[in-house]
Amino acid sequence: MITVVDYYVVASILFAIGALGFLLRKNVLVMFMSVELMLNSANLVLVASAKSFDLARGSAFALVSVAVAAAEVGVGLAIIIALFRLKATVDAEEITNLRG
Amino acid sequence: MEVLERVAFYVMAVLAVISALLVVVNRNPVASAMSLVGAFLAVAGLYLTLNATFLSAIQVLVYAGAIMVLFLFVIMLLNLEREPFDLPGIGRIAGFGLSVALLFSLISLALGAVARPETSARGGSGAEIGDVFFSDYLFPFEMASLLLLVAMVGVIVVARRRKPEEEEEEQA
Amino acid sequence: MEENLLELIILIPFASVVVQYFLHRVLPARLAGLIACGAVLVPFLLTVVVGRGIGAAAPQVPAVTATIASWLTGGGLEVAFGLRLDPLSCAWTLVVTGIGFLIHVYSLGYMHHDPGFKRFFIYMNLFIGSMLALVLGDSLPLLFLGWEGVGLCSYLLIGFWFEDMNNARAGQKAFVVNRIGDLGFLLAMLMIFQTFGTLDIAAVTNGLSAGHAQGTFALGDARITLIALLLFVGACGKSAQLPLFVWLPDAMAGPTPVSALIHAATMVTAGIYMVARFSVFFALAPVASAVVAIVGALTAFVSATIALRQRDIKKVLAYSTCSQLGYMFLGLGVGAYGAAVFHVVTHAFFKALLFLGAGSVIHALSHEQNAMKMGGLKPHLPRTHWTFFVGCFALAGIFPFAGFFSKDKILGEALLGHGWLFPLVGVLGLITALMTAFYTFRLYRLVFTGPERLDAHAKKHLHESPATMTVPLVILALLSIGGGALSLPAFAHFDILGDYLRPIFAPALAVAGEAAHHAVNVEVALMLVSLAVVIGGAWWAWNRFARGPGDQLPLPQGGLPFLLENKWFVDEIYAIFVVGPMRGTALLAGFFDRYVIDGIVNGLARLCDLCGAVVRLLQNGAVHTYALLFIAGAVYLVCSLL
Amino acid sequence: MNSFGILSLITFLPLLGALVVAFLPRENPKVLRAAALLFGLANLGLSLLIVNAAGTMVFVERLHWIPAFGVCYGMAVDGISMPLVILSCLVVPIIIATTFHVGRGLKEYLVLLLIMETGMVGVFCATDIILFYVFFELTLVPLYFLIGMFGGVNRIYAAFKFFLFTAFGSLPMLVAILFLLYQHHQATGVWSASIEDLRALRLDAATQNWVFAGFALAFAIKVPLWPLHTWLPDAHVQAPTGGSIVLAAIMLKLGTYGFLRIAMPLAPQAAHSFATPVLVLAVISVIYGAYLAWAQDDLKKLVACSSVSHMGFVMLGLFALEPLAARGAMLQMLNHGVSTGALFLLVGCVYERRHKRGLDDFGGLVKVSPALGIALVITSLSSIGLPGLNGFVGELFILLGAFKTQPVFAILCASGVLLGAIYMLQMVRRVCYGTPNCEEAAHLSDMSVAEKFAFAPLVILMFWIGLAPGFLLERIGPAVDSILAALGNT
Repeated sequence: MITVVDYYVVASILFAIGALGFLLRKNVLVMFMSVELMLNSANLVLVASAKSFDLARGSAFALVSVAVAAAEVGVGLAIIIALFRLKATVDAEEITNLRG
Repeated sequence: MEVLERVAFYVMAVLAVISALLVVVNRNPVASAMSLVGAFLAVAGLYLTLNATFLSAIQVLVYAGAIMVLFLFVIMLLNLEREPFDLPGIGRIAGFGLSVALLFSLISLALGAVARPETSARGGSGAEIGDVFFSDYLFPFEMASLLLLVAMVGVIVVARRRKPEEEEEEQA
Repeated sequence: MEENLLELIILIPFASVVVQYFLHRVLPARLAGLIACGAVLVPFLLTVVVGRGIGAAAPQVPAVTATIASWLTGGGLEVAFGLRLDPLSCAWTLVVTGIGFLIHVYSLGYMHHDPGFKRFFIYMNLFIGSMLALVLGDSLPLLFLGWEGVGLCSYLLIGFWFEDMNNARAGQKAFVVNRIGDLGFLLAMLMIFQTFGTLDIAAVTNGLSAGHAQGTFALGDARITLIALLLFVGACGKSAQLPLFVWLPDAMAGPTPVSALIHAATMVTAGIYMVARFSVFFALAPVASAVVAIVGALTAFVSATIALRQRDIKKVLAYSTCSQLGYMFLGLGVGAYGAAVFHVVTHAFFKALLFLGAGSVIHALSHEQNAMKMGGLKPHLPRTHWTFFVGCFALAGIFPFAGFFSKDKILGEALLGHGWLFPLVGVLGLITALMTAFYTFRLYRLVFTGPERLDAHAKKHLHESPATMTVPLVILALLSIGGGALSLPAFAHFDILGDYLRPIFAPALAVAGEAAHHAVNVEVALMLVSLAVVIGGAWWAWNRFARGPGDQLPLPQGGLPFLLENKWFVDEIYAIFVVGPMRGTALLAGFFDRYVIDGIVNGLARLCDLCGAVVRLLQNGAVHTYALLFIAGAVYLVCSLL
Repeated sequence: MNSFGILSLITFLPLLGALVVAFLPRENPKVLRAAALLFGLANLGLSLLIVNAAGTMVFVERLHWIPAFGVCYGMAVDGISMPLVILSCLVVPIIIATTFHVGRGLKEYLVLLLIMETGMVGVFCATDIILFYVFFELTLVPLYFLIGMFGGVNRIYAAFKFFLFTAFGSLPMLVAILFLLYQHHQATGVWSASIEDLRALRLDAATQNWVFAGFALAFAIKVPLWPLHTWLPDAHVQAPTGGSIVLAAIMLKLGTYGFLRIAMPLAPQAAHSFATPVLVLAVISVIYGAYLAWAQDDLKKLVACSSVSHMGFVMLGLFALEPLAARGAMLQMLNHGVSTGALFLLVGCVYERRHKRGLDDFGGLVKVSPALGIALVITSLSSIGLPGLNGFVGELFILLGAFKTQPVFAILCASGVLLGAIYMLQMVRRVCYGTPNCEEAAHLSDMSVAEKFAFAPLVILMFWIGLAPGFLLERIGPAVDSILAALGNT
């Protein structure tokens, strides 16, 4: 029997992989993709949990989250483009303009 | 039926994990992006096993369709090359360790969860979600649309190419 | 009616100041001068009118009072601009306005060519007004107002020719040294208010007399003694007594009429006035009285010794003034209040005369002040000469000039007093009398007789002064001759001034016990002794300086003359032991503030900065670092949920 | 409950003026100045309407502001606030009338000044402690910008120092205020921030000590009491003339006013138990400030240090807890405002002409520019407490009163009178007397008509307070007496 716990485990693994990607990769784009992975895992937990309560509502939450993610990706990619114009690189370790 | 469900879940789960790993491991950004599509599709499949059919469709449309296309466009636009390999530094080792720690702590947290009976009154069909959105959650729904609008404007402003004279002005 | 006239006495000079100040562009100089003179003459006449009525006024101390306006009220304090003309203040007012008028007239001539002519008369009238506030004020704050007001005028007039920084410095010195005394006065005022709950002078002195009668204040009461001593500190500052006399000689930097009016005849006697006014306090405080007598005698002696060696004509007179003021305090200290006041009056006559005479000489010699560069002026300045000559006799105290009577009264009271102290200070006074006669005639000889030692520059414009200057000299000379008649020795039974002042000093004398009447022959013998001493001194100097300075020095070279030449090094002692340490403290405070207190303040700021710098290392701009910390936090959170 | 009234008008008219000036074109300085001056003078005229406030609070206004916590918009004046309000309204037009060399920033300068006026008047009128706090802090911001934007070479340092010092004091005060509100709620079950209500609280001694300490820190920094004074010379030296005048004439009074109006009545027992330590600091301020002034070679710094000394005197008057001394303290606040304000005005005048401020950069000023020199002499004399001028009256009252309750401190402070004469007179001597020290010093223009007109009211005040303080005493007296009575002064 597949229970919600199984979904949690999968989501956990996805989340950890996302974190791994964010921490290890230097390419801003790939880091950004890792963030999307983590978002997806969170959504998965949301929907899996909703099965025990009200799936329609849970899906609605997840949908809003998807909308936010879409907006975020748009803005994030725009910033990456602008940054690339400025620094001609997408290496996160070279982009340290905001240091104190 | 039971078995089928089980098989579907495991296939999708393994697919998702493998694709996710590929995203992280691939040094070519395009390959990473393609692996990400795989991961998104696998998650969509997982949604299907949860009966969240509408969400699953949206996942395919928005993530695998729109967002990934956006990523690919940007990758092409920036004309990125393969990321060169370099030896792991202290930061990376620590990052790897932390991720592993995160993995184990999350899994143990997940395993500790109690599975409640699946007693959802409503399903995840488009009609049911529509009901929710156009009654209780009208305001968040409208806000989401507003957010997308604002993001759109923002993206245009941030990413557009400035005219030389504008740039001079900004620098002054 | 009398009240209104009394108000006018003090308001006229102030009104004149205001008029002259605001119309100084419009008024012609001559008119301004006349207004100024009138503003002193009218109060004099008014005082004569009002003062005549005092005698019959009341059984107690006869007085006319008036209140111009309220001043400080509230919180249990009630002080008005109240005036009180009683015999003591009347005597002073007459001297101030009378001599003041003569000196104003004299100044018309003396300051004639000075560009600051109008300014001079504004200051002078302001001074007269302040001095009148001092003597007529019925409360301590008003007395203090006058006290500081005259100090201010003195400051302004000493620094009248302020282009020369030395003059400005002398003015500042006068003000600051006076302020030391004023601090004593102020503290005395505080103590009086605390003790008596009022600042009205009459109420305070009556309260003390009554308190003594009821046994509240015993003879020698510590509190009263302290008040008396503090008052005397104030008097020391204003009246240039040891150790605060250093400012007076420097004050000669001002125009000579100022020296005559302020630094000889009137302002410097304010201390005497105050002690006389509060005579009951001193009578009840034998210790304070003794201090007054000793300080007076020492000042008289020390200043006289310095005067022996001075070359500047005005400096000689300045030290002489200190010395004579010392006499007056000596008189106050031994309880001869009436005699002290008498000496104030006669001293005002002859010292004003001498200063004005000196001014006339200086004027004639185009501002030459060094007596060593004078000599043989007798034929050139006839009127100045004979009036100065009269002044010398009066100052030396030779019968029958005014100085003789007043000085002798003081010396008599001292020498014949009881105990060991009074005769001791009396002897000191006698020695001073000898020196006084000596330096007076030394000065006369140096200036008017012997060979001419003038600079060519001074000689060119040598001329007798105009009538505006000589007429006041003549009047003052007459007063110096006949002034002694105001208060003849006891056996002559003719004592106008003494009788007039008797009600004022009655309470004090009642406390201290009426001075014993001495046998006529004792008094006469004493007079002869002192006269002999004085004439001896005069004779010595007369012969010694017959032909100018000669070897210039009446005493052999050596330690003592060197000491006298340098005025006992008092200024230097002050510089090293008072001014230096205070200035040092100031610099130290500046250093402390800058480096210690501000150091701590800036140090704290720097500490915060340092903490910031350490924490700032975390914000290195690298996303990975932030993510690492972030995920570490997430791990921690998750683990804590387990 | 009265609604909006005259006090609000006086408080907010300058703000309106600031708004108007902000919208005028910056190209025409004359119009800017004229508009600001108009508002300043109109406000001065209005402020004269409250001149009869005496023993009790009048012109009361009260509107709910934050009802949940009993916070009101409460305004009223009595004999203590009235003179300070009028002085604030007087000082601002004087500054505007004499401001010429600011340059392009004139508009901002005027706007900041007018905002400043709103803050200052508001502090003195507020009867609600939260409102008081708001206005108290409001004064900080414009002055910070005045110093930071228009100051001398080291202005940023000075502005920061000033701001941090005062903000450092304000926070404990806010805590104390909130604590008091809470205590009042605990005691009565009703929220109220009215000073009147809070005065009725009966706190135990230890609590009072903490409350008092919280307030005292804020106010002592403003006064400023030694050793919290070092921001003052820096702020004064760097501030533009107008800033210095406002700072000296009004801002420092916020500290002493706060002690009298807030700290002492709200913690009466603590006021008694803290009297000795505060007086020790006051005496140190008087003497140390005087010595400090003596050590200075810069005109502005000298005057600033003399402020420390004079304000120490005011503190002596306040903490002697005696009716005469309290009257004296109030008078001395005004006197210091008038005299030191005038001194800064004059220093500003000379600085504009000579662009130097050293004591030895002048010489013979009385001869070179007589009106300026005479004004400086008169003001200095007023500052050292010459009888007949204003300084004396205040000092005498303080000393007479303080000598009754605190004789030792009174005697020590009296010696400050002596030191005052020393440093002031040597300043006058070096600047006004002698001969000009250099060619530039020999050709300084005299006071302009505008400067004379601006200065005249201050001189008139010096003589008026010095010769006829009765008018003020009648109004101040009952007000301070009622506060002292509430302190249970026996």
